Amino acid sequence: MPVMTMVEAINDALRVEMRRDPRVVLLGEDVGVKGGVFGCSAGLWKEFGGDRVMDTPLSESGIVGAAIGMALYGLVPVAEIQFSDFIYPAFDQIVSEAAKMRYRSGGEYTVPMTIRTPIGGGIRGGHYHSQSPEAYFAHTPGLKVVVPSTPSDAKGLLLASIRDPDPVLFMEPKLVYRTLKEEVPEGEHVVEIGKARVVRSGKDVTLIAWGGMVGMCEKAAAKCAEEGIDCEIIDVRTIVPLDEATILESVKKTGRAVIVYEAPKTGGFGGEISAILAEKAIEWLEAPILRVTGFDTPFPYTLESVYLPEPGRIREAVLKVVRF
Amino acid sequence: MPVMTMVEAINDALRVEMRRDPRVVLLGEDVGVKGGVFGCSAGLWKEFGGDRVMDTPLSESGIVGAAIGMALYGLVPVAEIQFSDFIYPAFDQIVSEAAKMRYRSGGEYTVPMTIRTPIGGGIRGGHYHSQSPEAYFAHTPGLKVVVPSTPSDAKGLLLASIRDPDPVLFMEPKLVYRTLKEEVPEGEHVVEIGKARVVRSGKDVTLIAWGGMVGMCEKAAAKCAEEGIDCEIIDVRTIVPLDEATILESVKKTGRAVIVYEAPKTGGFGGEISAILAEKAIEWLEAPILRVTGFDTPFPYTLESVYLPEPGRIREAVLKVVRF
Amino acid sequence: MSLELISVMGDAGVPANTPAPSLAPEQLLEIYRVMVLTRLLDDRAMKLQRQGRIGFYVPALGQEASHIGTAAALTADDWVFPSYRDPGIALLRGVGVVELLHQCYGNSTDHTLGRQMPVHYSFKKIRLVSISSPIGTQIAQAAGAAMAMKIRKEPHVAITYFGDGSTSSNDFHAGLNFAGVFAAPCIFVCENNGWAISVPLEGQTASATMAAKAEAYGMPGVRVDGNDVLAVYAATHEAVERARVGHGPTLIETITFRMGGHSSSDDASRYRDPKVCEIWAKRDPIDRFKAWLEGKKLLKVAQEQAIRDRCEQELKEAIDAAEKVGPPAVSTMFDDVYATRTTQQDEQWAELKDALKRGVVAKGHHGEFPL
Amino acid sequence: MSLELISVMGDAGVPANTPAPSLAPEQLLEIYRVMVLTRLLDDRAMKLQRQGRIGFYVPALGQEASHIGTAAALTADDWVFPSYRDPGIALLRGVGVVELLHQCYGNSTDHTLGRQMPVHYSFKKIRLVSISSPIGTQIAQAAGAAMAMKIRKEPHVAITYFGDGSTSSNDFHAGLNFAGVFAAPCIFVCENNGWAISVPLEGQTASATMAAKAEAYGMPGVRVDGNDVLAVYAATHEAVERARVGHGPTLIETITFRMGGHSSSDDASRYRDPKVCEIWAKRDPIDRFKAWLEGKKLLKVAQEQAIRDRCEQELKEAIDAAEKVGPPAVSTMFDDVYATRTTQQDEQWAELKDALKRGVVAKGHHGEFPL
Ligand SMILES: Cc1ncc(C[n+]2csc(CCOP(=O)(O)OP(=O)(O)O)c2C)c(N)n1
Ligand SMILES: Cc1ncc(C[n+]2csc(CCOP(=O)(O)OP(=O)(O)O)c2C)c(N)n1
Ligand SMILES: [Mg+2]
Ligand SMILES: [Mg+2]
Repeated sequence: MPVMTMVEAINDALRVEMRRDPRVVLLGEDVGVKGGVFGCSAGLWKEFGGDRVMDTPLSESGIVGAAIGMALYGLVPVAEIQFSDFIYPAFDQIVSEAAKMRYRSGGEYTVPMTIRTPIGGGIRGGHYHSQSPEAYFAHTPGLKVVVPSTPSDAKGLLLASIRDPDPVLFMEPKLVYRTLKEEVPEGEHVVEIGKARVVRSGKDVTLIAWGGMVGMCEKAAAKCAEEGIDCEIIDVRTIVPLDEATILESVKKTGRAVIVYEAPKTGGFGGEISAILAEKAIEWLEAPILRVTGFDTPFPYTLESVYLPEPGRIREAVLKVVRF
Repeated sequence: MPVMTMVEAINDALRVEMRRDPRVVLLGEDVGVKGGVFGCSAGLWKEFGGDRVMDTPLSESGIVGAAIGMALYGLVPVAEIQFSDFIYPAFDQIVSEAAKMRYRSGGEYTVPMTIRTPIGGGIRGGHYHSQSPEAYFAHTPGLKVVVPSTPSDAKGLLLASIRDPDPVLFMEPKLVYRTLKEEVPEGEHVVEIGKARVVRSGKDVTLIAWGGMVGMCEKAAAKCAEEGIDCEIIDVRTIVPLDEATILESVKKTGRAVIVYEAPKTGGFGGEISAILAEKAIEWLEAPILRVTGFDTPFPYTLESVYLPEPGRIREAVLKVVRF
Repeated sequence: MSLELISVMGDAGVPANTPAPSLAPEQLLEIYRVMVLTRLLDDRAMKLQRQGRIGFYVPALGQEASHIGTAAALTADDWVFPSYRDPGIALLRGVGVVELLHQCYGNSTDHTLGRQMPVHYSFKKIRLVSISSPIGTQIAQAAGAAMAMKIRKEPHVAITYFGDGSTSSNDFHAGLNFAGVFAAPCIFVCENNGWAISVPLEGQTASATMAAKAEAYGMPGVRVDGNDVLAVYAATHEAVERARVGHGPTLIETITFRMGGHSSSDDASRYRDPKVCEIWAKRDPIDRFKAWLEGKKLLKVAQEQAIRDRCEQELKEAIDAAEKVGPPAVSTMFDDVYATRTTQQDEQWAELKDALKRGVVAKGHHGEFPL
Repeated sequence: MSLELISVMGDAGVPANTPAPSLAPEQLLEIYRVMVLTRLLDDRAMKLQRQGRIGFYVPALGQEASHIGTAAALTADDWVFPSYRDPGIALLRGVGVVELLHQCYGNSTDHTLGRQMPVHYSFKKIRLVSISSPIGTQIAQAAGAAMAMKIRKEPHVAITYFGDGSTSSNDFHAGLNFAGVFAAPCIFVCENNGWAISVPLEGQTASATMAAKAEAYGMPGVRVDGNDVLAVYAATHEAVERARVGHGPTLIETITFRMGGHSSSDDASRYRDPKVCEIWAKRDPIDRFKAWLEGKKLLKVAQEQAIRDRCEQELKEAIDAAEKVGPPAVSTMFDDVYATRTTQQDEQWAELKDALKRGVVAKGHHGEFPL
């Protein structure tokens, strides 16, 4: 199997699917000739031409609005929003339109569209190139929200997202984009949406994370292992629909949960996971549910590395719940 | 003291503050000559003229963007978004700009702006005139989010919001707009932002709610009282900043919590409250933390009354935690 | 940019400047019938709303030519992205009044299952895309559908309708800009009825006309007498022909007037002088079309009465039918959010169903809905 | 809408058609100095970025006339809402290079405390509003500030800068529309440099020009040679005069060219032919202004060299100064989110501070930041 970065795996997924399904089109700012600012669509404009890989005007509302129209008409659009920090001008089209189209039309009109967008820190991008806005979208029935944490999952989940009959927001952690390499199956490789991944099994505490924070948890778990603490790590993978069963099973086993996410603590999606545990697993809990998160501030530029949850802070939380 | 509906109390607050502070201006769709589609600004255009009460073009992005510019320049704008369901075209200006201006300018530039907008069900408005999107905004550091549940609080909190040095999203529950009447102090009447209200004290279980759901909790509590269950009710009042202390104190006392909100369950702000309890009060909890909420669907038209949490469903949850 | 108002029938002050489109007599009469039916539906629906039999309504009164005349210039393969004030388009494309009324009643026969407020129709069978309340969103979607038609090399067009107020929206700008850049076969119809709820035209834009906005997107803009159904047809026909052969989009401004309130919730007398309506009443699009048809000897008095009678009958039967049907089952609330329900939805429905069955939810509230 | 290009100096193919503005020699030389300083800063900052000494940079290369010439037509009381490609405005208004560099280094002397990426300046003392990355947002804000000036009956103007790509944004539409409707004293400067990252002008709009978009908002639109600093000044001066006396907004399109990459992260050779830059190099705004000044005997060779030397010296000292300063204290991360910290923030900071003090966070990561 070829070894790929996440950027390469995404590029591969797009190519595989565009070759397979002529209805698939890409659109977005700089996705064509330039191949995307991160190179995720490199080479595709050349292979598939301007009718299937469209550089658009600078309007996220237009990109998503047009993609919805294309999807209604029968194409399978994959729209790129250059940074998730710039998705807000399209918020109305996503939340009011894409997410509600099937419902409001009695199932007649559907929007099988994927919106790809980079999220999170890792590139010294300050608060306008580092946000992790998954919680905004997770609170929007009708929308699916997928966040891969490895190259292989990125390919498999992206193929599943493009083929999904509902609109999917596919969020790509910049922290992983080029830092992690792994073997990625060639050609067909689909990872089912709605299934969490047990990254590491352990018995003392469950670490729950997604995207760039999965790697941080792995580092923390390695450190904890040295200290005799056995962490289980769950990569949520799809925020919506959420695989509650896998999370509940793990926490019922370990009795302890630490949830890790990059977004500001208040209102982050980890709160929802905690609430689910507090509703459905409270009898199994032997300690408070802790969250290791970004802070209740915009994402800073210079202080980025302090803002981002890292293994040290995660380990601290693990120690707290284990020693509780 | 005069008896007022919430609409009248809001109107009164606007008038009081516009008379007191010449920097206060109103802007929005139909807020002027018509006085707002719900009448909240009735009579103000006549009293203060078109320079201070501005009917704007149909653009929420323009309304909030212009209000930010006015605030930067030294005015104190109160913008109305006709329904919170239509706030999304302004999402970028709110989240990227108003909320981050003080931070990114090192405290030099501030946006003392209030955005008023009706939320929630109660008018048979279907999914585009009934949403409760407070969770989206609560996850946005730099923004305050206020939701009154009574006419008197509406006046007091609106005056506090307009005078607040930070941008405040002031969400008005349509369910209460004209249904609840109470005495409201004349003239000056400020209710501090950041303090929850104990609506009813009780010892068996804590009901936590805001906006239109506070009244539902009161009805449920009355019913429970007949059955010998003593509910404490907390009206959160300000979602951000959240008065954790009052909530924690209550739950530590009762050992049981039921959180009630209208928005879809997944990702709603009640999840955050539950997570706070699971982090800070787990030793005091004698039962799972339950949530009685809207469902994970868009808000329906015909089935509105089934979608909205009502006393029966709240009582069910109370019974569950009490009998746990 | 020519600001000349396209007119076929002429009007006080506006000379006719465009020949009548070549439409067969039966086509003309069919357009007339749909205009009358739309008018009668409008009138009855507003009454039903006042009687509390439906929850809400948006009158199209006075704008029948504007939306029906434009839509008449399309073929059945073309896609329509309407606004909430265009019920006649569905009727013209063959949907029965009864289907509109099921939707207005939000009952279980409504194929959108009572999920939206009245007048927010959706009919895939006639390529009429689900109408939503947020202003302007359909404009960018129509541009996207038209881009897809072009990508697929299909000779169809997308047409989208919106009001003067909607030209201020984000998606007006995005939609016209995308259509311009991609030379997409999209027809943008701005129904300029002078008002956006209580805000008059001059409060909406400082542009001399709405048609002039086309230049900003590199497309032709035309102004047409929106109460002259033949002028509206002619202008649209030309735009559609251009679009079909790859010459890109057009912005059509139909100058018309909102004779009623904004909706059943609105009282226009609070913000506008009713006298202005009197002027526009003289330009009534149905009266003018009737006079024109009569002048051409295409419509006789008896025939006109027969059309009206038929419409009234259809309407009466439709209301009777719609009122017979009960509300949708509660279980449908969880359908169609996703292609398949999530485990969270399954769980929520199971709990709700159980509570409803046991009757523990507040009395009188839910009794009326079947599970 | 006149599409004639306003030109003072003339250029190959473009005849001069506008008299030189009446500016005193010292004003002209000051503009020249700021243009040179901006150019030198640009050059050095791109090198600093490549050396890894600053994290990011956005070159203004080739656009010095466009943003400095427009800003020169303002008075100190006017408000500026710039984009990220306009560093010369701050310099022209008296901010020292060192202040810009502190920001680019994101150090503790940067009064915005290293919170934003480089070139996102904010200087309240010169009424230059905090620059953000999201495209277009400043346009609606400038319209609002101008509305406030009008409401307060103050004779100031707001000016806002944005690129050709930004004309596609929601807030371009909203901002110009609001300014038009409220006749606000706002100057909209579209710096048309031909590119939005990799997307060329024709991929952005089908409009013949950007200036033509003004008509859609009922305001005058003018096109000016953006590499002719005097033409740019003249066009802005006229617009400002109109605005000050209550005649409302103007859209100015400056035709210029982005000589460099979009930013330090971009490699333009991947999508555009470098040859096109050669043509524009001959239209270099500094060379042309220099030639003009020399022709008018307002600038001698020695004087020019002295200006450059002074700029180089200022730059060198500024870099030295900025590099001496350490990063901001970690505690500042929680400041200025709200006027006063929330209890949640207090708690988060207390925990973080404790962890940092105890050194339990991953090694090498945080050592560099003071608490
Ligand atoms: C984004 C958004 N903002 C506000 C509203 C509330 N609203 C509904 S219709 C309307 C006026 C629309 O005016 P216009 O576009 O002229 O259409 P008309 O009603 O005149 O047909 C407004 C403000 C809305 N539906 N969506
Ligand atoms: C809303 C938004 N979308 C996308 C981006 C990413 N982006 C940054 S600059 C830019 C191009 C801007 O082009 P233009 O307006 O012409 O300005 P120029 O860079 O040429 O000065 C893009 C797409 C952004 N910053 N904000
Ligand atoms: Mg209108
Ligand atoms: Mg540009």
